[in-house]
Amino acid sequence: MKKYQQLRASVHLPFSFAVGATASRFYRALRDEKTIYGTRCDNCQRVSVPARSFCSHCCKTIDHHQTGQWIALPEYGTLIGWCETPNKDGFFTALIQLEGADNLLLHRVGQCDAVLLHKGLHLRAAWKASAAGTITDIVCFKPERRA
Amino acid sequence: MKARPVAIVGTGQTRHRKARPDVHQGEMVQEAVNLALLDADLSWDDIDAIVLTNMELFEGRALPDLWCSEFAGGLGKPVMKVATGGTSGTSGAIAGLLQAASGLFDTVLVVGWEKHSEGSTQTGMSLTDPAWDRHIAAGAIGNFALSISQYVAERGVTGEQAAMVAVKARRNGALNPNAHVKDAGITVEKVLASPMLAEPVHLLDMCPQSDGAAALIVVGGDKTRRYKNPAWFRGSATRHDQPYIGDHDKRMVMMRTLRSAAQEVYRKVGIGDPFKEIDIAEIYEPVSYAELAWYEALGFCAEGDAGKLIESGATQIGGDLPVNPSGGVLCSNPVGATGVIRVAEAARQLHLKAGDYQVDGARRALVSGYGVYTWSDVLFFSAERP
Amino acid sequence: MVYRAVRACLDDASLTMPEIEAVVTASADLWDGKTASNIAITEAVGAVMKAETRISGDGLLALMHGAMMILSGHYQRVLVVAHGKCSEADVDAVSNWCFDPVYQQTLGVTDSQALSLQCQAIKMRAAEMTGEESIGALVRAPSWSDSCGLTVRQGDGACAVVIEAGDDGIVLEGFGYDLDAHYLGDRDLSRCDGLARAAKRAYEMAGLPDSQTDINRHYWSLRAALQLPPWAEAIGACSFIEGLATLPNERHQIQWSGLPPFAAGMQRLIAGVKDLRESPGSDRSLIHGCHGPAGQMQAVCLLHSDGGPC
Amino acid sequence: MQENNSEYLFSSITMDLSWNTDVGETMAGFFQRLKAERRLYGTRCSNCLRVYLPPRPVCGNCWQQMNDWVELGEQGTIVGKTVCYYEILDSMTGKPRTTPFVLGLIQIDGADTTLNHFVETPDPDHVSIGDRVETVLRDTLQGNVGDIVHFQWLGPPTTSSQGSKK
Repeated sequence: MKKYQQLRASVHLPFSFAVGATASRFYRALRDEKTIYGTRCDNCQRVSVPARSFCSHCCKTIDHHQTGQWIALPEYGTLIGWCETPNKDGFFTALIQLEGADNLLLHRVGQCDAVLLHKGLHLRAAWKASAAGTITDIVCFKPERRA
Repeated sequence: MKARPVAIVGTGQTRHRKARPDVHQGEMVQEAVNLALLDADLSWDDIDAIVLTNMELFEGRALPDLWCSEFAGGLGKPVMKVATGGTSGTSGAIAGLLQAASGLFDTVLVVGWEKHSEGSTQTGMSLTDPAWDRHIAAGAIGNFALSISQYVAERGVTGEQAAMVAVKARRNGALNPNAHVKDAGITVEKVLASPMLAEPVHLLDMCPQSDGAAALIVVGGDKTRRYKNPAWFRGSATRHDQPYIGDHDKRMVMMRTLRSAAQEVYRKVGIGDPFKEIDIAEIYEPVSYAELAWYEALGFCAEGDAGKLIESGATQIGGDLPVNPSGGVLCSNPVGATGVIRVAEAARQLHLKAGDYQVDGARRALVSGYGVYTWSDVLFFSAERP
Repeated sequence: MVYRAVRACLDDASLTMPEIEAVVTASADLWDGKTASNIAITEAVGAVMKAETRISGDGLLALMHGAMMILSGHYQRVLVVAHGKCSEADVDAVSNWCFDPVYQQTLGVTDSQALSLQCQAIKMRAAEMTGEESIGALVRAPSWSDSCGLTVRQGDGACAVVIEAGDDGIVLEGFGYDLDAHYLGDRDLSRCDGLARAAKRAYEMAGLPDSQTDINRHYWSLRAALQLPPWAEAIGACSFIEGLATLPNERHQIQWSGLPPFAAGMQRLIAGVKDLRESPGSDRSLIHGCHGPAGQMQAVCLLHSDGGPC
Repeated sequence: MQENNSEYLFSSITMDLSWNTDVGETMAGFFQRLKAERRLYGTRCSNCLRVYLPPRPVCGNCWQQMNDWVELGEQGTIVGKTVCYYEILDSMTGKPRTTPFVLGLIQIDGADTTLNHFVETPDPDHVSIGDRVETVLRDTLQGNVGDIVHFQWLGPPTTSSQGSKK
């Protein structure tokens, strides 16, 4: 095969994305209270997790000041879907049903044997010791025995 | 095939600022869309299709429409993203206008945004041809200055004349609540005393980098009836050109893309003397000197007379042909939204909703878009139904 | 690469570049590693001193925009060009930048992970509906592995098409596109509501009933064969269970050997046009394109040939 | 839960991506010739006869493939110039360039297009449009664009330095 000249071009660009007032409040609660909040849309009553500023089904703003629309969700749930191959860090990207939420939380499962993973598996959040206000303040969700 | 008449009936803009830490990109988009819907007295359900526009690498996103469309009400709707560099906003507006004119959609939303504060635009800009340009990248300012040196040598415009453009822009911007940079007390001396960036361009000759979003609502068919002062779309033209800066003979002097696009639009809408027949222009001037060069390319004055035109005051609010009464790009520049803002400001003038910078008797408005690769868009709107 | 595709296209249409009024291109900056990726191809697509606009997304979207430009009455003949070069970029790493930086991106999610979640959701739905645990017992194509379904390779390529106003030959009689939810947990990945809406718009525009009786062939751009049963269900071609048992077949064609990102839909369109040209009588095909994680953006085109010369 | 508007959070992510870009046959041809002969080459359009530097496969004005290589001169003329005072990272070293530095639009003898590049001079204020410059290549050529280090300012044109401008 003919060899063609290639150039290696790289970018190393730092970005700092504003997460906005609603997600800021969500992450502060994650960091300071170890609580996962969802938000409820006034119109369709759907509870979405993580918290949203906007219900895209109803095209309705969810005011982040209105505490009534903020729903504290349990830190446990059940496994609905997962990637069969683990990430570089050994976790499996997963979709998790938290009780009281109408959608699934995208996070990761881990700290367990891959063969254990099955639909409906009970999971609980494993928290990072020093929280920083990001989604990875929850290291992962790990299987737990539940009555 | 005869074109179906379409008009812009609503516009919305965020307050353009240096940084907006209180909203993420999608929420900023939503702010502008909400204002546009309010302006057009429409609800989210009325929108049939959406065109988004911004620059992916400035934003640090890949296909940002996938995320941000939802905040424009795009879930379950036809959504496309247009991105053509600096002309993104005007190209997006043209795309939305043509989509409405196709008759497939009655109401099209166009929204552009940019959050410069989140990344590094100068570095993002230098991600050009890795085999050639990237090693010699000196940012946009250096390249502008090179072209300006040719323009100055050819036409003999002075630093004072360029500074007058900057003064006009910042004073107009002071009247516009959405403008990012505003300075009612600015003087030619202050512009000339600001730090030299790249000869002959001073800091105050340049546009800022802003966070902001802007939205337009385009309607066609029966939907236009309920509006009192729609901004009717009369025609547009687009020209792209060869990619390397050195491909163009004296590119700012010649500006063949803008010249040719303007001529096509003037021919389409039957304009013989642009200076007399246009009431207001919102043009894309990234640097003060560019506005002077664009005057010539757009036929607002004879070649070589741009300096005299700015000195005459004719392009100020209250003059014969006010150019950028909103303050223009020199006051607000969220790149992906900048072209949308030009169109929105022209439409607001025809809607008679421009507030403190309303131009009396504005009935015919010209818009131009510009990309660093000398790409040009020209659009024309009028208060008369075509 | 792009120049060659455009040259071949114009030769095929017996046109010269000055006869082209406007160009629409489709590409994505991060996949090309460039700011405004259409800059690099301005000369190749013949857009110097001409109207060009770029849609960032699958080429089928660019085609539809070109069609709307013509329908608007402002242009008569438009060249549409799509390109993608997978070999140059780490496409999976790039795809992480598609996910919102607020909640999803920091988890390191990529396109292939979204695909894997989607295939698993489809398998689980199949298992629930039939009571069969193993997907192998359910599906028709023996090549579908038990893990993820056979995945389609991504490659390099450029495609070009000229469209113009007219009623003769091969007519683009309907099209539709639609965007689904971005957050992966907001979507039922085992279905494709976006595709259903896109197809509905295309049928309406073509004046066809929602039924599939008139469509002879479907050209799919999929990342994994497992996407076919729910997606065929979404366009109304068959039920999910039927799809599992009968697809792919002669009427539903998958391109296995490699699809360039963003040129995939156009590649399928060109395959469809070629087949229509060779078919003797009246014939109708459906072309599918998509982009985004797990097919977030969906596009459908309907082509009709009256059997006459093209 | 307390609301504190002043505390907005950010998601800090660094884009670390790489691409293997195929430079294409034309650019590869340019670099090979540069390395072998220490000379710049352009491509010429057989239709409009315009000579392009950097070379490329297609003449955009004529939409025509270019196959003719043209040997270019070692000197050129400044047709546009600026003195830059703002700080920018040198992409070769990763360090800020010392300011002020001179940028020029340079028309190499024999080429119709111009290059934007750094002009090396003892006195930035004395560089004018029309002045002559000479190409400075790095000692050991590597076959990429970094081989062209900068252009050395020679001063106003004299009859002898006018070169082989056609």
